[in-house]
Amino acid sequence: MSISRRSFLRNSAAGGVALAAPSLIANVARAADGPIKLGSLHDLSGPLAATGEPMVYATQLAVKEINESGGLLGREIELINYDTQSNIQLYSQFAQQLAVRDKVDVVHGGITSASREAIRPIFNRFRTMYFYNTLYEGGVCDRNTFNFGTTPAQTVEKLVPYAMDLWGKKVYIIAADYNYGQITAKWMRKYVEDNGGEVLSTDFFPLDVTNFGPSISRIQAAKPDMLLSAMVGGNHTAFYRQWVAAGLKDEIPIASTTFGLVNEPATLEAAESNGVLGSYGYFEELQTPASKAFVDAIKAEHGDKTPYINEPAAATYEAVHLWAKGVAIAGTADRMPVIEALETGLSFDGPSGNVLIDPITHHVTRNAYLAEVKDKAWNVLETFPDQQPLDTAAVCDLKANPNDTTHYEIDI
Amino acid sequence: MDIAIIVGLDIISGIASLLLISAGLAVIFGMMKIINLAHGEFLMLGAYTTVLSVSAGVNIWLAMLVISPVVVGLFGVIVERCLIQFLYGRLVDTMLATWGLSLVIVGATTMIFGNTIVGVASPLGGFSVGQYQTSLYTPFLAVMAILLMVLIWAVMRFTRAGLIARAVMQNPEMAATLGVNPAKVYMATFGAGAAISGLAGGLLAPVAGIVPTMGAAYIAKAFITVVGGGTSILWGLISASGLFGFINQIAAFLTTPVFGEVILFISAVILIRLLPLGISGKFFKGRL
Amino acid sequence: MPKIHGMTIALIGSAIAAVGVMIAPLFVDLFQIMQLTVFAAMAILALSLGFIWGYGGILCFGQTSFFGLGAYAYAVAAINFGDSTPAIVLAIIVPVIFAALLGYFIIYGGVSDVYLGVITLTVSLILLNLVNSTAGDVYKIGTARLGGFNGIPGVPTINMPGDSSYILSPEQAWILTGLALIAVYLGLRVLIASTFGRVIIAIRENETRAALLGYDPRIYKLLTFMIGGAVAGFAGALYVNWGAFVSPTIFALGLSAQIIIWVIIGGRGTLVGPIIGCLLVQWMVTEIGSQQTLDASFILGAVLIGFVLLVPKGIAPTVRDFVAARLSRSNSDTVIEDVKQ
Amino acid sequence: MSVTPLLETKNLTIRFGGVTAVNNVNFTLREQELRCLIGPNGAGKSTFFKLLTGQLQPTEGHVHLRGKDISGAFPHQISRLGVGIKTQVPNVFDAMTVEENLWIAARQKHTPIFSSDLAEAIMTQLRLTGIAKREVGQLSHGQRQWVEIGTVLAGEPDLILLDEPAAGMTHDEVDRTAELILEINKKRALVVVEHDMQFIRKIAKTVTVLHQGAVLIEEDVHTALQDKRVQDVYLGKGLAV
Repeated sequence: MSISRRSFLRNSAAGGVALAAPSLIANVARAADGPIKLGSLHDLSGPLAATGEPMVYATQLAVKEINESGGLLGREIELINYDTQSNIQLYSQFAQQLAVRDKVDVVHGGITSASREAIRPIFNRFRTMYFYNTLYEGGVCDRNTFNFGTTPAQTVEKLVPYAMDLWGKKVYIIAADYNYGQITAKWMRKYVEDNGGEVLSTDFFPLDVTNFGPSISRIQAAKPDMLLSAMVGGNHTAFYRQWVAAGLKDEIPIASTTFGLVNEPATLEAAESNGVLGSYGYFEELQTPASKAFVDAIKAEHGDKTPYINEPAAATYEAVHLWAKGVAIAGTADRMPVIEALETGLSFDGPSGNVLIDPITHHVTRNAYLAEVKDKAWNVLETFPDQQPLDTAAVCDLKANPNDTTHYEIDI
Repeated sequence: MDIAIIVGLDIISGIASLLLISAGLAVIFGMMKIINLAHGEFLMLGAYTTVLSVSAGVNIWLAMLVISPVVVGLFGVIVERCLIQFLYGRLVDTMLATWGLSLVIVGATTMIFGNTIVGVASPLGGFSVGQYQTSLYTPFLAVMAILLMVLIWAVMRFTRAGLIARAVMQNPEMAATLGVNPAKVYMATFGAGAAISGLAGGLLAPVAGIVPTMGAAYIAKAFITVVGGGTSILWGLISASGLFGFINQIAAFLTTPVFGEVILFISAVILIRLLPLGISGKFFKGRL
Repeated sequence: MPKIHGMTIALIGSAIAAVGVMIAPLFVDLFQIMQLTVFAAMAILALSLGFIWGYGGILCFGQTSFFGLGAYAYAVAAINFGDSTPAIVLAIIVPVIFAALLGYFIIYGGVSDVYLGVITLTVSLILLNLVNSTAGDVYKIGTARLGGFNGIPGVPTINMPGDSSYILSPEQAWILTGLALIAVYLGLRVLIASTFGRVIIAIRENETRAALLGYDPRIYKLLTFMIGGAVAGFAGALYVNWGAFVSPTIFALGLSAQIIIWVIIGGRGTLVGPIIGCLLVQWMVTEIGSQQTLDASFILGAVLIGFVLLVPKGIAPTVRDFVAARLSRSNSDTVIEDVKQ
Repeated sequence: MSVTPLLETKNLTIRFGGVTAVNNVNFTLREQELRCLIGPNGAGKSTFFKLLTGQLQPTEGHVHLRGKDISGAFPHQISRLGVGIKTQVPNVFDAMTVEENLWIAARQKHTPIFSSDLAEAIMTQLRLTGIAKREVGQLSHGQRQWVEIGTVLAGEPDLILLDEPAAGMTHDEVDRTAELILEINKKRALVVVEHDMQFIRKIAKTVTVLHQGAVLIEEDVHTALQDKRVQDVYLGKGLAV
């Protein structure tokens, strides 16, 4: 797998010579032959590296597969990958580098919503197609952007009623104190109330909180039947450990939309994580042939060092393949034809099942899975096929407003 | 009533964890008047040492209480010899060098062990106070914090090393004329500070999220606590941890963790404004 | 006392640099122009700390507070007014007011040294926490949603004063930012050569003596702190203008530490030093991100350690001393004068 | 009836914890008077100076300058009222040149150009012209003392406090310092703290002896130095009451 550092094809004609050059530079000067270029922007160092690493591996695998099967339109795909070092400024810098200097045909990347919002306008400005493949709060409405991760309507909607049937109606919500956590918490509340339950309280935690003692006491004081969690990141893992250490795991069970994203089932003791319910668009443990092949291929490449292969990894893999399919159908890697090809409702059978592009929202209809942690791994209990991105669909119609680029906060 | 006990326990645990995460930094700041910005990474190394020892089959208590402090203490001595000793008297340069060191440690740990690592479970169960449950590990941490304070006090008060340490704290030049070799004292101090951080890291291992970047969550709080306390190692540390831990936990319980965090910071700002040399600069001048 | 040699060199150098800024778009490609733009904005931030720390002796660990406030003030104002000119003015005024309040609180309270550092650092962490928790639609100023952790996307970039429909092209934004850097440099340079500058250096050297000579150290320090806040806020506005985006990580510990690193690597007590340090570190961080052989943090950390050990004074003073030594050997009458540390 | 004295302290007292460093001192100085202040180590001389210049705040009592109560004022305010001090440990701007040190001191009251001229004149008077461009941090202790005296003169104060001006100086330098003090005294009042009795004899008319923070005696120089109590204090004997 070659990771090219940067383009050596410097196109001198496109270097903005005139001082009064128009601010929107149409990215037309791409070489018609030579490789098709795919840019990748993920954090490979710093706190977000644990999420970024499997996404890069999945990208590399997809590119390798396409190249080994003869490339795209007879051309090879060149992967240009930058480490954004968990630093927003570097997202902007490398996004400009990919769009303006490397002149890539497409970019896959971005992990947090903040990083996506930093780079999305850059790709719009420089007319570079963009795929965002992490699960997120929903609401991005942008014809230049395709969102492959699940949104709350796809997973929370399944998780909440399932858990409430199992455990009871009184729910306590804990979530990371940023947009994803806050919006997910709103969806949790909605689905709890839709299913006749009651939310006792909602607590938000900054990402650097490490001592959860007082919050655990508050939760106990409220006496919920269950806990819904959207906690995020390495520090928040401590919540589960302190929860278990207090002996509460068997008293008040937990369902989560984020537990397991950075490998919690494997890094926690079985006793600490058994019985936690989670819902994602993909689990490494899925036993379908496509899933097994995907996991085996990554493990073959990275051996013991392979991280947990999570939904963002699968979504990235599927996104790269679907983009390639769009290019093949369009007969060119140029942006608009590929977007139009994808908007015909292309689909791809990936490790998570069938993934279908929704032309109205540029999100995907995909399977959702519900699983329970058992002995340091996920045990997939339920499959909910073909979940539509209904949350974003409530606010976004790119057919009617093709020039919309808003990130909507969905009113619930 | 039960809730009062539980909240009381939370406050004690908040204070104890501030004490533990700040103690190593306080020893180094109090004795050497330098700020070790790789302190968070020393904690992380302590946690990693415990985790790796346990997965290699070592008893968890042995790993936490012996192996972690020894390993990180030795690491501290190496760091002092190879880096810190060239920078004495240069507070800011030391901060930069130790910031660089922290990045190196995070990077090296990631390259060697990856982004995640299998943790260790809490070796103690929970217990009930009325209808509330809490972890036995919480009071255990508090006991360890108290023992650590007593240990530091006893060493400073009764041993020859402690006497020398106090002399160096008061007046390094004077101590040098009495035949004490400050270089050795500093090396030992840095090693001891690192060992304490290693111990704290080991103790946190069962209740913390263990990732290479975990140190970042602790360094700011430890830094603020130590500076808020001032240069008297023991009393400054105890008073600042007590004050900040109390305010933080009460606010977090009554309102939200965000507010708990913000109010901790605000009280630190006000405290330093009122006592520009830290608490101990005002009330415990010249004491341990 | 006038510093003829140093000031002349600074003026000539600035003039050359200004010409370089103007003609750069003819020689380098668009991406490099944009990269240079953000580097220049950051270099202005470096200058702000280089000034208050190197000359005023105020070690502020939270210079990001002013940078971030400037950035947010610009973003909010630009979204509300749809015109960048008042937004830039606000990006300077808001941090200055904040610096005045905070500076009064700290400096008139007699807080100094590492204690001052901790207060400023803590204040930046408070801002980080507060801005982070402004997700949700109730947190908006006028039409601008603060957006919490996700930040504010799509911030209008700089337009020609008086014509909000004429948006500057990337090349023009670069020329603006590059010239702004030179202007800030020269402005601070002149300020340092003035009586005010002499006095703040005197206060840095010996606060007691300055007070015993009749200078009130507090007001001078406060003014220095406020000027630093203004420059940092201005840098924040230019930074937002570059990325059209601002998020709360702008207040985080990482950036605070980086600013200090720029100044130390470049050299304290000079103005060229922080600029050099900033450009060098930024360039290095970017280069590191283009490779995946070694962990980025590892490389950056190792370089920092190497610098502290091998070039303790920083680049600019080391080069200056070297040149001065060479010159005095060849011509003992020539004196390269600069403000000494 | 009487003219307002230049400086007057009333019951001036400062305590640090249990220690009374300056105890109920009533001290009066006329315009253009030259007074020597002596006393063994720890007698409170430097602390007394710090109280006069606002570096310390009195626990009790007051300081009046030309009848104006200045107790509690900041050092820079007192300085602007015309009080200059050379401290015991030289307080100078190390990273600046001699010339710059004097210029900054003069600049507080004067225009830049006049300040340069004044600095020039003082350097000539103090024989510092040869080292005008040297950084003060690189100079010897004696030279730094001269620079500090220069900065005090450049502030053109009416009252100059000199804390051990002859300490660490060679014999010749001590003589020159004595001459200089007498020269300065033609225009300005001085209070000089010194241990060197030879030096005191050269310059003093009236001396005030401090002991354990309090005024022991205030006499003309010969009477004072022969006083039994003063000799006992200097020899370290307890004070016979």
